[in-house]
Amino acid sequence: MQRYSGFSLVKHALSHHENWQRHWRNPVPKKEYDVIIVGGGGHGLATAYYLAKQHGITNVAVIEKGWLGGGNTARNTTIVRSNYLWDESAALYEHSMKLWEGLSQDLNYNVMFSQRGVLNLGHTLQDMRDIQRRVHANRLNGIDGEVVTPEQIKEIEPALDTSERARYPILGASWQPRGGVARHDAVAWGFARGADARGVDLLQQTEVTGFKIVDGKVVGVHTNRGDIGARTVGCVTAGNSGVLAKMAGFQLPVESHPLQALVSEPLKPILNTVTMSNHVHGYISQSDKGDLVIGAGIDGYLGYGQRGSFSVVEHTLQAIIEMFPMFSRVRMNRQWGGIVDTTPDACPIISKTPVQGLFFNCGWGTGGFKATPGSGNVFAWTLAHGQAHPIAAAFSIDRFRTGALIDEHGAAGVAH
Amino acid sequence: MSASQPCRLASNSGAGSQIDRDKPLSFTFNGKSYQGYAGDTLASALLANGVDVINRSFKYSRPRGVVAAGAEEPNAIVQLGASEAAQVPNVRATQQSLYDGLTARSTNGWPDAQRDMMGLVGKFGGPFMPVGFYYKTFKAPASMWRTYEKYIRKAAGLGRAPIESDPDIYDHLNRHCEVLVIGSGPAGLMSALVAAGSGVRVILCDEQPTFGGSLLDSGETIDGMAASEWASNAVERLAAMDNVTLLPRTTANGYFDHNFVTLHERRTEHLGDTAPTLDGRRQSRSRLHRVRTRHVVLASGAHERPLVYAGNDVPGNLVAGALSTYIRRYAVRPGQRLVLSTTNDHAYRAALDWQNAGGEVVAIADARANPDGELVERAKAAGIRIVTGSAVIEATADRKGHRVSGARIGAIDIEGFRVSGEVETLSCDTVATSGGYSPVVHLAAHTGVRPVWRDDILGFVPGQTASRVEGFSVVGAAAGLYPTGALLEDAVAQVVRALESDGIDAESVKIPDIETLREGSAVALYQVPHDKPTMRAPKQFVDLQNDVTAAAIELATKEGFESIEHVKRYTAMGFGTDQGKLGNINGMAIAARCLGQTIPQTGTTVFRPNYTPVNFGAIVGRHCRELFDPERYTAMHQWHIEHGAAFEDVGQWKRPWFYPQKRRDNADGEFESMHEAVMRECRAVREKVGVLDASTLGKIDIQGPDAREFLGRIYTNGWEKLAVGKARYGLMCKDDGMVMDDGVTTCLADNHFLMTTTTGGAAAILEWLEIWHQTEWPELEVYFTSVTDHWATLTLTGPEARNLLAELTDIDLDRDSFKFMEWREGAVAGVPARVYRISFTGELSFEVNVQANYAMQVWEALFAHGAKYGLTPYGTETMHVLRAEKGFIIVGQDTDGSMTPEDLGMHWCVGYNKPYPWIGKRALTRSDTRREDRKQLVGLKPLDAKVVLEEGAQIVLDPQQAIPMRMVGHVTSSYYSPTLDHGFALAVVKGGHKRMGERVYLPMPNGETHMAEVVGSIFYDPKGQRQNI
Amino acid sequence: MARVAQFDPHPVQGAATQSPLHHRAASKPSGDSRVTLVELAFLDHLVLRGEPQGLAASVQAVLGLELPVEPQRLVIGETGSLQWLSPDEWLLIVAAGEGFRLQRELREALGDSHFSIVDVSGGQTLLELGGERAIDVLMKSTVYDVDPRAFPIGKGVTSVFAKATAVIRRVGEERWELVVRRSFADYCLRWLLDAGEEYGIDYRPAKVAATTPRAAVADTETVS
Amino acid sequence: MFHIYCPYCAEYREEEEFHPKGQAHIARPADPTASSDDAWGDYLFFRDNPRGVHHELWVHAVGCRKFFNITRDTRSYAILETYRMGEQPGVTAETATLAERDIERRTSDTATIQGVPS
Repeated sequence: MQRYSGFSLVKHALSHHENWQRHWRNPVPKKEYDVIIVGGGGHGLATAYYLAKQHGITNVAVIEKGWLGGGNTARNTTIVRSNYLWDESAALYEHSMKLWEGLSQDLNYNVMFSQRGVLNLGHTLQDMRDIQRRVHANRLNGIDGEVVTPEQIKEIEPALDTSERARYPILGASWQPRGGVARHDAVAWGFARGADARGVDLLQQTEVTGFKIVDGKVVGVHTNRGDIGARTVGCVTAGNSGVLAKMAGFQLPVESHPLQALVSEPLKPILNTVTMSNHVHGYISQSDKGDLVIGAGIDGYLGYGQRGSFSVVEHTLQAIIEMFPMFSRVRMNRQWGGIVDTTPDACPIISKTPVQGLFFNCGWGTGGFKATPGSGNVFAWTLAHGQAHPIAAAFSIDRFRTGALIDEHGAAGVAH
Repeated sequence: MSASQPCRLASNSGAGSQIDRDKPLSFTFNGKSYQGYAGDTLASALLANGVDVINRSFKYSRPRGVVAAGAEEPNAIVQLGASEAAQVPNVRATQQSLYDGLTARSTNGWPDAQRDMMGLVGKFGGPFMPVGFYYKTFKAPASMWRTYEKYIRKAAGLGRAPIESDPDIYDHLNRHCEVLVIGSGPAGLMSALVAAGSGVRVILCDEQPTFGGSLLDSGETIDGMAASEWASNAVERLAAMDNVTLLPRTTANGYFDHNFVTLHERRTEHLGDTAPTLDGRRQSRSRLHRVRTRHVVLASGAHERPLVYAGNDVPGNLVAGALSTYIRRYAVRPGQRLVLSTTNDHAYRAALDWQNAGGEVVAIADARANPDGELVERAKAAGIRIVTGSAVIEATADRKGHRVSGARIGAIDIEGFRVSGEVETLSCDTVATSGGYSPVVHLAAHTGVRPVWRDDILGFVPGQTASRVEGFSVVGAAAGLYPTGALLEDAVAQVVRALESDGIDAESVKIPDIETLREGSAVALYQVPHDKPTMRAPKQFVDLQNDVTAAAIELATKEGFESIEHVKRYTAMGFGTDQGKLGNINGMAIAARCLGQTIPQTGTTVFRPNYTPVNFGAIVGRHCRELFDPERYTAMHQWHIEHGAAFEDVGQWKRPWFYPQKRRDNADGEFESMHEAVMRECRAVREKVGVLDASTLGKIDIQGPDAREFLGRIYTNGWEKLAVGKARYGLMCKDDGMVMDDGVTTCLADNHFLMTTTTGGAAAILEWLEIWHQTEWPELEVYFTSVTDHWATLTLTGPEARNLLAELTDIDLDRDSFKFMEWREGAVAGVPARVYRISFTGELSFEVNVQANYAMQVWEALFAHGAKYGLTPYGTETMHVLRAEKGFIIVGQDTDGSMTPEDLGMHWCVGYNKPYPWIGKRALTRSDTRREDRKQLVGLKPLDAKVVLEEGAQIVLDPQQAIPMRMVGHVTSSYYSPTLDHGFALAVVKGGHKRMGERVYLPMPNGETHMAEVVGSIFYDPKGQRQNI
Repeated sequence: MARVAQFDPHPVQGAATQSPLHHRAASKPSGDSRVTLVELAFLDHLVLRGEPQGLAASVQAVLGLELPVEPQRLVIGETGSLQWLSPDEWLLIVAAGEGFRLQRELREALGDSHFSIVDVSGGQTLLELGGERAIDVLMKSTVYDVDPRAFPIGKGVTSVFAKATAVIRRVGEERWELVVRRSFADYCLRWLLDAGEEYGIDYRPAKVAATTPRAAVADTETVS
Repeated sequence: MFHIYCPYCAEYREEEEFHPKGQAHIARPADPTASSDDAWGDYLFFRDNPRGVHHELWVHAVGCRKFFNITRDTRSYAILETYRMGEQPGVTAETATLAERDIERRTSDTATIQGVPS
């Protein structure tokens, strides 16, 4: 793998940048792999990377029906945080956070992980109780966080209206300094480049059309480029997980909904941090390019159209103007939608399935981007060992039958 | 040409249809004053004044000027506004109407765009900043990224947000029509005329101040008149019809499902920095029309596509059509000596207009070998030099790079992508190019219709419409149809067909007479080859706003970014505020060439709303500030305000939280703290009597023979034996067994109940009852009606409650005749009332319910008689303390969607033997709900009586363990009790019901660890005697 | 024993009564208002539910009004107005103090059939919006198509009103009625005044006297 | 922004008046005690999630307050029919026309869409 550095840029400038190598190959599918990962988004690529790097399993294919990182990886608002309420979720997202903290160096690819901090605002007394509960739990779980007052909030993010004027005045917030944002496309590209360099075949424009299952055990997949064999198959297909599960003959407790986001025109730096509010329902940060990146709630109906209803965008911008009245004259450039797979308890599924050798990693709902390295890391371990990574164990499909849900709804009405 | 506006054509030129020379306006750009005319855009006025450099580019900080004349402009981006509050970032000068006193600045450039120092960084740093360079560097050391990032962020961005609040307002208008025509060029006007003639409701919108679109620049004759005259006649006819709404300065920005379109009307942005008042009344600065229409007719026209060549970003490079626009509409000829490079006949109009306006056309480089259309002939006849088989391969700049100084034209081999002959340098100050037209398909793409490439017109057009966009037509240039005669005919046919599909007969419409020019076919050329390879040639820009070059695209494809989406994301092409209107197709063509593919193989382009940016305020409309969200008031709300209540937001309700009083011990009139007020209110209730405005509780009237059966199915406990005149507490679960709501339900008569719900749950519970009734048990005869707002509820509670109420009512309040959990009817303060003896405080309580219009009479009567009993109004905080002392839960505070009735210790409220398998019952026997170590509700008594545990604090059994600690629960409610004189809390603890008397620990952030004893959840009057006095 | 408890909310002696908008003052008079707004407070509002076949005859007999079975229909007669809300739900608005008597008579006429009548008078109020630009104010406020071509006189709908809900009915060429919930009334009024500002809006508070006598009903049927 | 025909109000109304309530035709087991933990879990949480024709329950929340069913294509968002409670759908995945299936080809999310820059 060609090493990237400031020095390499200078060196290549002398040859007019004509000698840069490909980020990844464009291989022809083999007949069989040890592991097939269906879905070439951030989570799937991270899974492949850690399989190769940490478990020495390199005879791996990532099968992607479109382009790498083209699903929710390309469409999210790039927020990274780990201040989840329940122990199980906190362990998973904090595992991810620790990987984020060295990711650019590990991948030799700048994913621009920027620990600008995340504020989760409270506007009602119950909001504040929930915030306190979550922050107390986070601290005892070893996750950074504190409860901050409106005065402290004003110092952290001066653009916020912390006055009493607001319809729902800000009563306080949780503050996770290690949270932040990252450059979403670069995450996919960095993992892809690292996986490719370790021998993983990244098969783009390759669509899985079915699973080859013999005696209840998966032996490969059917694709539009022919059948490909594998002993282990991991599906990491987000919004399309339900469709894949149906191909394998079972149902998942997931529903695919549109989740919308929007950006303003690029502005000179105005926001320091990430601000999220469940109560007035919106979240916002500013990208390095200068755009205000704003997230909305999900649309209530099922949808694979990668678009939602305009009213959701209206409500979101109302919330943003309630929090930041000074942005009234800032202009919205573009909106779009992703397809998120939501579960009844707002927690993911990392699990074996009724088909032996077939595993699913899905149900990340609105919060998958921040989990990318952690999700890939525990899923790689799960695929390599044929059983759940200790952190993943609580995220089995079985919980929907026993009732042992990990209900994050209370902690994350707008989870992102 | 006047000295003050050197590029403005003389008034006798006949040019300048849009400007009013009698209305000169002054404006300021980068601190310097200029003059323009009413009707100018900021861009036309700047060009008239000979201002070349309008901004600096984003990455390389290169000088940039006006390129186009409309929404597609990528370069001429300014910061608008004289005052701080009126700042508008990123305004396209080509779309901003000039007004007197307009103040604008370049968004980039230090100290300004003319003398920019950052340009040095671009000039010398540029070679080290290839596409995607930031992914390859700034990684080490990891701690430095935030520092690098700070500088990157400073350099990025365009304009700045104001830091004061917007003085203007915005609003929305919901519109419904049968035909919405987007765009008022020839196809749009014709469509509107046909639709309007049939009598249906028609809306015609156009982003320009004047309707007519390309007809305003056209030299054509329609029905014997100048095209612009034909257009104004058509508009006059439309304006006279009352079924037609004309919306100029209105851009269709988003096309959503089922023919919902958002239109942004700029009502006052051409009048000043802020919206002027009308007769002293505020009007909205801009307005969003939310349009639902049967049919959308997309007549959005096409954008001319520039060629990509070296030096194409130097001010003085424009798209050809923009020259005609500036000359004909604004009487501005932005230069002297023009070189035109074209692939088609259309662009010849620009050269002819230039020459007619007194400019010199140095040469036309035509990429075609044998151009032979009528316009070509006219140019030849006008003596213009035409160099065939050639193109401008490079524009050269003056020393500062502020203006084009010449054009290098050469013979090119398009197939071979090379310069095939001698290169000649021509001296000029303006280079105009045309690579053909891109239909404006953006809106069509918003609902998922993919554009398809057509080789015959070298552009994407909207794909075949699917059945779901029934009622969608694309007409005119937007459909890739350019000759005026043909597109008018097509528009008429399409609109007639659309109306007929609704059974509406369209009047027959005569298609206007138009001369049709013989036109030669165009040739496909996007990037012009240079005599050096792309990677080594001077920069050839594709996306001017994001400084994306042809070399960047080539490098991206070499690095393995083969999907067009990857190319766009790696290079940032198309991510600007223009969304790649000029550059995207060229970029795709270059990627296709590098990958050895065709354009359709490389990918389509998909656009997302908005077509052009819309300010947040306009999308928010009036749903901001005091109207952001409704405030719900009870009948006593004014009284609460007058008595100094602090309010708590509960859902949308404003509830009195506590009533701080002036401190008696303080002569300065200082008010009590919240703690002091709450302690006082608590004592008043426990010792005397308090009154709470409980009107916000949800109330549902339930009538029908099956009402009782229904209650038994929906509540966990039994209702079959509840007698008329009695009330009972009930718990509601979801079918997963988790508690969702609670409240008291009263039996008013055999078939008649009144259910109360939590304040926040009222609407959801009514819907919950309805969904079960309508979808699962339609056979049950029962009706539900919300009476939340109808009844005001005044809760009198405390040992003196009976004595006070007795003064005001004819109801027999005797404890033996009006028992706990019963209700009576009678008059209270002369007002018919239903009085319930139920208690949420543990004290003797009467809930007085009266029709809300009479509530204040009763409330005031209570206070008129209450002084001698020490009547004290109390708020929700005191209510919380008192109920917690009694161990009464608040759903949503002491529960979180993961608590069963059994977890709450409320087995007494579960009808295990009820015959019907009520909602939630099955889940109570699932394996997880049977676990012994579930979190269960308990009381906590802090060992230190003065400590009030923090709500949300986590509970551990071993305070010495290392982090991560094993947490066994948390505090859900915690208060100081003036009655008990110590802190106390409710909490959920794993296996808590079996931990009575155990000690638990609560580690705090400051290092302190509180200790508490697990106790029962009832702290006060455990036998419940006080409510029965 | 009674199957349903009936309750006359009005005091026998008359009592101070307050509309939900009692605290809002009239707008400053202006000569060129093109929108007018007035609260018609203290009317009696009843929600009637049941199957139309069972109700129609009794409704006709007691109220002298045809039960509108066509969706969105509003019938106005001497007794008051009766509006379709859903296939089994109607809103009856009658003069102040009349509601209880009519409810009793209806109940008597309807006998044993399954129906419900609920007094919601305290829970909502009625605003009359008029003037040549009333329609623009409505277009700012509701997503429903209020164009006279789509909304003839005698139509009424329940729809979104700003961020609340309202029953919207057209009772004259330029006369509209809005039924809003008590707790949202202040918000709705503020919204209307804001929306109407540019057209000049003339708001007059409730005209009705501040006391409402109890209707002449002998005794109330109560539970004991 | 859907335009939804309410089968009770008998006219098209704006999406803002409605709420989606999940998959239609989910019947509560008649005898829950007889259903296994697995079966009960299926009833509570496992739903169809088709990319294509879907039958869903909606309520005309700000309107007649009636629940009713919609058959809708989750790719194109085309509403194929609405029908009252207790009625069965007239359009199913099997009967959806070829034209509807054709939508998949044109609206597949594998193709290119602009996303967030940062």
